[in-house]
Amino acid sequence: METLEQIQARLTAEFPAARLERVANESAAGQPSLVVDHAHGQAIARWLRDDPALRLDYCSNVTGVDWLPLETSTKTRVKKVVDGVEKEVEETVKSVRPGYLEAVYHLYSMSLRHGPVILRLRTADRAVGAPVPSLTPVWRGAEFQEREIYDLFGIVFEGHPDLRRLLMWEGYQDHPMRKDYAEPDDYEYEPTPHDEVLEKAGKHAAAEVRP
Amino acid sequence: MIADLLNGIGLLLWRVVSDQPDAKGALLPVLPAVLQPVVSAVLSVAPIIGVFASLFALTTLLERKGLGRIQNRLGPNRVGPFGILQPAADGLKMLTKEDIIPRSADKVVHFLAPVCLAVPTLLAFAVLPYGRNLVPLDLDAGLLFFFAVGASTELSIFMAGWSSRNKYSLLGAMRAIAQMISYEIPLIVSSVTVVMMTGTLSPMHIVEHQAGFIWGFIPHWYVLTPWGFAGFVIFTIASLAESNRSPFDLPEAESELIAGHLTEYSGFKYALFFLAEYLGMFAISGLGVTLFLGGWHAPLPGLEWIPSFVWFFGKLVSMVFLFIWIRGTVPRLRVDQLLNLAWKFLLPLALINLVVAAVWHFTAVWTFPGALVVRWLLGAALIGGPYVLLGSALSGAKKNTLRVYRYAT
Amino acid sequence: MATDSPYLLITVFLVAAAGFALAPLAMAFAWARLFSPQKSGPEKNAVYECGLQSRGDAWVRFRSEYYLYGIIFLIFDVETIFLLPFAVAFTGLPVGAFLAMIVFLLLLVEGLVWAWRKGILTWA
Amino acid sequence: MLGEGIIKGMAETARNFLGSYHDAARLTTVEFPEDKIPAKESARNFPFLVHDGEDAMQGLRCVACQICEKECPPKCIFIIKDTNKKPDYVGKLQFQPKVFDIDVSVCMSCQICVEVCPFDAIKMDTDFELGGSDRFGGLLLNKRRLAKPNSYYHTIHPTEAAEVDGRLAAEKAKVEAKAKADAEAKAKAAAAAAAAKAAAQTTPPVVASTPAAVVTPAK
Amino acid sequence: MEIPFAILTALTLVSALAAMSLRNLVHCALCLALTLAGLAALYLQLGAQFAGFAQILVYVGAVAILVVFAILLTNRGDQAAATRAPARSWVTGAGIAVAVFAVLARVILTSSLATGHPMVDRGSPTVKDLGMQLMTQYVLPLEVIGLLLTAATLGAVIIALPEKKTPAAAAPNH
Amino acid sequence: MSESELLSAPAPTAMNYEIRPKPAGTSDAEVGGELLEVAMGPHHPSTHGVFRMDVVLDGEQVVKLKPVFGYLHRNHEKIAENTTYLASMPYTDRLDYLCSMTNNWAYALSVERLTGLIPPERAEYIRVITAELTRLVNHTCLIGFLLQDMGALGTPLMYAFRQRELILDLFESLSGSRMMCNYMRFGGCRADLPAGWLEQAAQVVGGYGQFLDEFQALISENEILVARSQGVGVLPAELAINSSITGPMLRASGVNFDLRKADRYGIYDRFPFRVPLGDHGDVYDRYMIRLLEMRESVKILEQALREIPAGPIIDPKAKIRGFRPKAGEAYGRIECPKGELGFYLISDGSPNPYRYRVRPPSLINLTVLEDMCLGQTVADAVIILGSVDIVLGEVDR
Amino acid sequence: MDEGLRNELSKQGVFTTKLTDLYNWGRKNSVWPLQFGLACCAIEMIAASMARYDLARFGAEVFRPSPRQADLMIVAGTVTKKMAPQVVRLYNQMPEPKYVIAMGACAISGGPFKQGYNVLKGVDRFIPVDIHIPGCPPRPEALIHAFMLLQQKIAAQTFTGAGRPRFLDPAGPSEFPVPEFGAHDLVPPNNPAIWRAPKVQRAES
Repeated sequence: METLEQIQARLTAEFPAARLERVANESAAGQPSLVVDHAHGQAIARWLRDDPALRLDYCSNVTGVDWLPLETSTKTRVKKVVDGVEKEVEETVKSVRPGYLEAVYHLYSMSLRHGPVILRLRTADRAVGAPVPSLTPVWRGAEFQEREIYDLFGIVFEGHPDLRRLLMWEGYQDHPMRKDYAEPDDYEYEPTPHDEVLEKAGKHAAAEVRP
Repeated sequence: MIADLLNGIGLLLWRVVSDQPDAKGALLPVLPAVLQPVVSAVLSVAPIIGVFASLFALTTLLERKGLGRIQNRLGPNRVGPFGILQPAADGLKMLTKEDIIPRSADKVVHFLAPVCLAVPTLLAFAVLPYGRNLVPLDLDAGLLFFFAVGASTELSIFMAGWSSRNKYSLLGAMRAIAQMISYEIPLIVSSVTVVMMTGTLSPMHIVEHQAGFIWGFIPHWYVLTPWGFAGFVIFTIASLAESNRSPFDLPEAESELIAGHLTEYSGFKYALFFLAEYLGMFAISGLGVTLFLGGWHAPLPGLEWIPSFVWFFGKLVSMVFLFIWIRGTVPRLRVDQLLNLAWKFLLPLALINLVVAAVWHFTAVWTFPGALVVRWLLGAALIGGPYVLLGSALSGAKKNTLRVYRYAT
Repeated sequence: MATDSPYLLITVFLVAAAGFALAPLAMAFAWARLFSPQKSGPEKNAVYECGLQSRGDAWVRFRSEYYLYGIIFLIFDVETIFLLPFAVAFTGLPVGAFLAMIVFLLLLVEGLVWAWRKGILTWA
Repeated sequence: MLGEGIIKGMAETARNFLGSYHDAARLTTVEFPEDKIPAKESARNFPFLVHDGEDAMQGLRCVACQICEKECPPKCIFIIKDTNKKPDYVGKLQFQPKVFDIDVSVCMSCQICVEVCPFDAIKMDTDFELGGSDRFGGLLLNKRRLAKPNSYYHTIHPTEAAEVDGRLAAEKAKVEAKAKADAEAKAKAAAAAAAAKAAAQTTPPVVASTPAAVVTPAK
Repeated sequence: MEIPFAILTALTLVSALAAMSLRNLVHCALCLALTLAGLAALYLQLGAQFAGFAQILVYVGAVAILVVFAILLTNRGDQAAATRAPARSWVTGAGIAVAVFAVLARVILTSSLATGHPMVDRGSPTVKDLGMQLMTQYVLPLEVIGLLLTAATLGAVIIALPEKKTPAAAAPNH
Repeated sequence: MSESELLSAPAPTAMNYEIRPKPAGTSDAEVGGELLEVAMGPHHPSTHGVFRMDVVLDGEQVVKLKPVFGYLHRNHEKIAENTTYLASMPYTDRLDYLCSMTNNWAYALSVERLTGLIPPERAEYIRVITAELTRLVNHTCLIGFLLQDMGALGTPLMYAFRQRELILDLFESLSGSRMMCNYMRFGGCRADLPAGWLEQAAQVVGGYGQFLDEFQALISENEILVARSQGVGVLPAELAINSSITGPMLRASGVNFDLRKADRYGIYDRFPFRVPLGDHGDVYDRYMIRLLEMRESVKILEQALREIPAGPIIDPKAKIRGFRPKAGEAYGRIECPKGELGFYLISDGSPNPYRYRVRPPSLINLTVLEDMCLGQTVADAVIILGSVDIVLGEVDR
Repeated sequence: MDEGLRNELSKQGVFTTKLTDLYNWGRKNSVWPLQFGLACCAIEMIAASMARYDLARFGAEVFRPSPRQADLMIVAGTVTKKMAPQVVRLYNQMPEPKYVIAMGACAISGGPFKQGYNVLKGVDRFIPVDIHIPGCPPRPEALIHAFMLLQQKIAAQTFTGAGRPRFLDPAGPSEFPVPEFGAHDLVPPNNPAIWRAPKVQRAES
């Protein structure tokens, strides 16, 4: 199979307006991925599916990821004039990468037996209801998985034929797979609580009179 | 007086056991004349209800144990010795269980349905000959009586399903009616062959016609003739369906309709359905025994000393065991296949069987040596051909075949 | 053996069977009255539907594929009514009478075959 | 397709029916309360705490390191350290648990506590008849209910227990040998210090270090 | 003889009335079945065994079912019977009733019962007698009945056949 | 459609939620009846757990079917993200609770992809053996349940479970637990085979062929089974591929795709097994493909039990505690008995995975449930669902 | 039946004509479970009714698919919040007398999944549980053991008086409130009428 760089090059040739970004992967698996912009998401997906060299007819895995805003601090040595003397000083630069939600698609080819090509669709921010284009019209296998992402992360897939909650009940308001989701406090009493459970139980217990 | 009474009872029992005629005659004269007809009727009715109710209890246990054995396990064996009290415990529990009637149900019909099912089912037992001299009611049109009361159970299943006002129940009830009406025709037509041969609708006379042995050892049962065998097979299949037994248990198809028409029944009403279903199975098996298996006749010449009712019940239990065995083996049909089987296979076959029976009858004039074998083969060919043709048409219409699979390496 | 009217026996049987069916129901009712109080409730007496609250009514205008079967059944049921007396008399009848019956049956079978060909006996 | 398949199937069920009367493979029922399927050697159900010697509380191998508590996936172990130390099998002073609770109504029998325990103190029991009507009283096992003697460990997991005992004995021997050498080397110098230490200690050393009599495994 | 007759008649009449007047159509059908069964019992009481049982087999076992099917097919289960029938059908109904009554009356009046001729008591006829008569004397009517039944099958099916059974709609769905 | 035809066929151009088969007789105006809305599940004998199908019926015919999930959604992914890598291993047992060994393997494989641990050869053999035994357990139980759905009262299921117990005995003596094995570790396996295990396994495997013969005799040629399942619930190959169907269900539709061949993960390239393929994609094919796959599994097992080498069972670099993969992500997948089971892990360098995702084959295989059921009867819907082979622990996670 | 029954009872040394014993005997020997599996434990529950363990020996293989005919609800597996209303409703729809066995860690307390947002922390928050079986999943033998415990419990129940079970008490509730789906959790999260958090202090052993 072509490498992701080659695919990206061909994609850029095919869709000059598309913004594509390659995401490296440091792990031993070394599977890099490609961030695709919303406007071309479906078109690129369709192209990937139908391109005779790729034939990525099989969308294996679709999932969401919640990326919290990330505060990174980098130390740089800068030259500064301190007390009139130019010195090299270490300085910490804090940068905050804004949070976003992401839908990740693992694509394979059943007919050519290669893969994966990993696509990522990112929302602009972590707001509930932030949209990305749905790829269900391209691969029907994404139908339930996108619904699940909508349910658990709150990403809205535009163009999904039947976007309802999949796992939680209708009327449920939270998106529990988000990193900042707070569970309902329903540990009234647990015999062997742990850390936060213990804390919760303690709060409940405080209300009751203990012998 | 009391001594006479006891004497009469003793004589009655003795006459029953020893196959003597007029068993009731032993007791009745002892009683005042006013009571005689009623007591006579009670003496016929009470044992039937008693015997079959206990047979029901026994059969549920045997079925559970038998299915257990088929499935490599023991089955109920803890309640009482060998689990023999299991039905008693079940019955006791059912009696004391709360009875829930759904709020939206049609309460009167809901209540009447099990009763309306149980009563005709029990009535069917009136005309079966249980032994040489044990026929509660020898009606000239006995067979017709049997079919008539059998036909009137169909509505009660509909009543059960419809009145529950439950979706599964309604589906189950519709299935039940369709199934029972469809299989009633093959059931009757397959019995008609026997009527043709015996020239009577009285079950007692039908059994009497099957007395004796061919060549001294082969019993003269109709199941051993080509038309009788075919008729018996059709009859058995149809009676499985009439009694809603697997593979025709669609009305209460557990995996599809929860419990079908029984879904909303609890407590003893449910038990009553259960009871009626088993009684229906006994009745129809009893009819099968009467029509095709020689009724109360012994299977071998030397065995006539055993009381005739033993043979009858032995054959009945064997039929019931066959039903259980089938239940332990086969999956369930789908409703369209069920109807196809009835209308496109069993009914034509049963009609053709009438012709086979007629041929058997008209060729009885043949007297050349080996005529019996020739007639037998002729009959077998006449019914076997259509069987193969209709059978292939039935499965071939949908191109149902065993398949060969290919492999990728 | 029953020289008296057969209907007496049937009547007694009918009564006994009804008693047999009703007696345990009465016992169960008495038990519930005396010891184990019936407890109904809105949820308990609601229609069962797989643990959910039932939506819609079960009593709908039911599309019954079975209706056509019902019609054909009726015809054949009537046919059996004629078949039975014929069968009883069969042994005393000449071949001609049998052929007459065959003609009668064939007429009905023709109806069946027609229905079959017409697809009436094909589900849905 | 004319009924042979059904007849074949019925022959098969008949074979099983008849076979159930003479063939053990066709009557596989083990009548539970009377007959029991022997527990496999590696079988696991809920954890227990191994103790050496007679006194369960004194002989617990657990040193309240709380690793199992931390690693337990469903978080069903709860430990409070006792500030009093007691000597372990090699005579080294170790913490002991003041509270050691396992909530078996939560435990998922995964054995990770056993895997992570560096002291061979927690092992898996094979007892499963723990059902009862008391959820909180009956299923929250405290230290006393959890403690079971090493001999019990040997009866349920003979091979593993023998291996553990061997390892512990070897370790102990090593430590003892080292201690002996140390003692010989520093005999004189250490004598005074040891005496002072012994005097300072509030609790007298308990001989809890000898492992229970080693039961030789069956195989 | 009198008391059973009275009971059966009462049962039949009451259930017939109920069949006409109950609000729920399925209840009506069930009552109709009871009426038919009561009629069968009356036949039996008159010694017509075959007719009585045949009545149960055909009417309770088949006709009642067909009626139930028809009701379910056309009505919701809990719907009350249709509102008052239009006046025209009342007229037709009354006309038919009168006609039927007239036929019955004529039959009864010309029967031996009314004409005072003594009944020939040949014992209750057995099914065998029926069969012999049917296959010898009444063979032609039998064949006509066969024809009639076939025609009835065709007619009923054609009427009941839903119009959707066009070839296009009946095409397989895969 | 043959394989070559399929592979040379042009890719479907527009997929097409819309090209669902139109139900026959959807009858708007016809004399027919009103539609009956029936919920099948969550408490229903044939939904294999707490699955629910909202079915709209016209008489007996299904005109609409919507699956409803979540009744067993027990937050596996969330829990896994809050706990260490190792602690998730026993939770994977409870995903597809019939096949804990393959779940373990899929997870271990993904973590190995993430970290570069390499299981030693003996561990790979043990993995193949346990995975194929799991496949036997799963397929055996599935056909038992399928026949139960078809109304065979218990007998096939009993025989299936009789055979399952033999394999569970093996699992128990290997891992300590019958169902929840929690046996594999990152870079190998937890415990070595106990003494005599291989012989016992060889005996069980040796008897499996006979069991399959008996099962075949019991039911495979049964006219009722054939009539019930042939031509029912047909799934065309194109739709199957586009809907990401995997496992026996895909192969029953004639697509030659088996991860054991396609990915050659573990040491599957050493086993010359064959992949049975169906031509009709109906319930009968799905049933038979599973039976045939079991025979192939028996062959793999016989070879593996013969060839298994001695040696260590875990990568010496593997750590039980304090396991922190470096930041990155990995997706690992294996052919579990139900299809492609994948684990997608994102590590941020901490002891807990940042994102932990299970690709559940049973859930995705249900995508086409409605397409297969439309126009069929209720009874068909039940067996079509049965033939999909779902386990709710995995569907809802 | 009476004769054999008496034999059976006398064999057990309980010769008695007391109604209570007969009643309890009938109940305890005919416990039909509801065919109701939730998760992993359901497989072991099925296994318990299969050939090797054969729950049928106790007459309990009659798994009824409809709650109307069932006596025993074996809550076998994780009860999620989405499923909890259905469980309670099914329990309500069973006729008295009825029993509940909470099989496995999840049913008792939420078990390993109790940290999950959609998992009910013990089915006894909504319905009264007779027997708890710990284990994940409990072995089939453990279920049979619990079943026998249930039988003992039934056998010990009195017919009148203060100790009588809830269903024999005319004042006892006929059904339990079904929780509803809220925006974040079930409403109410437990049924205070039957579930009291016990004030058990951790045993300082």
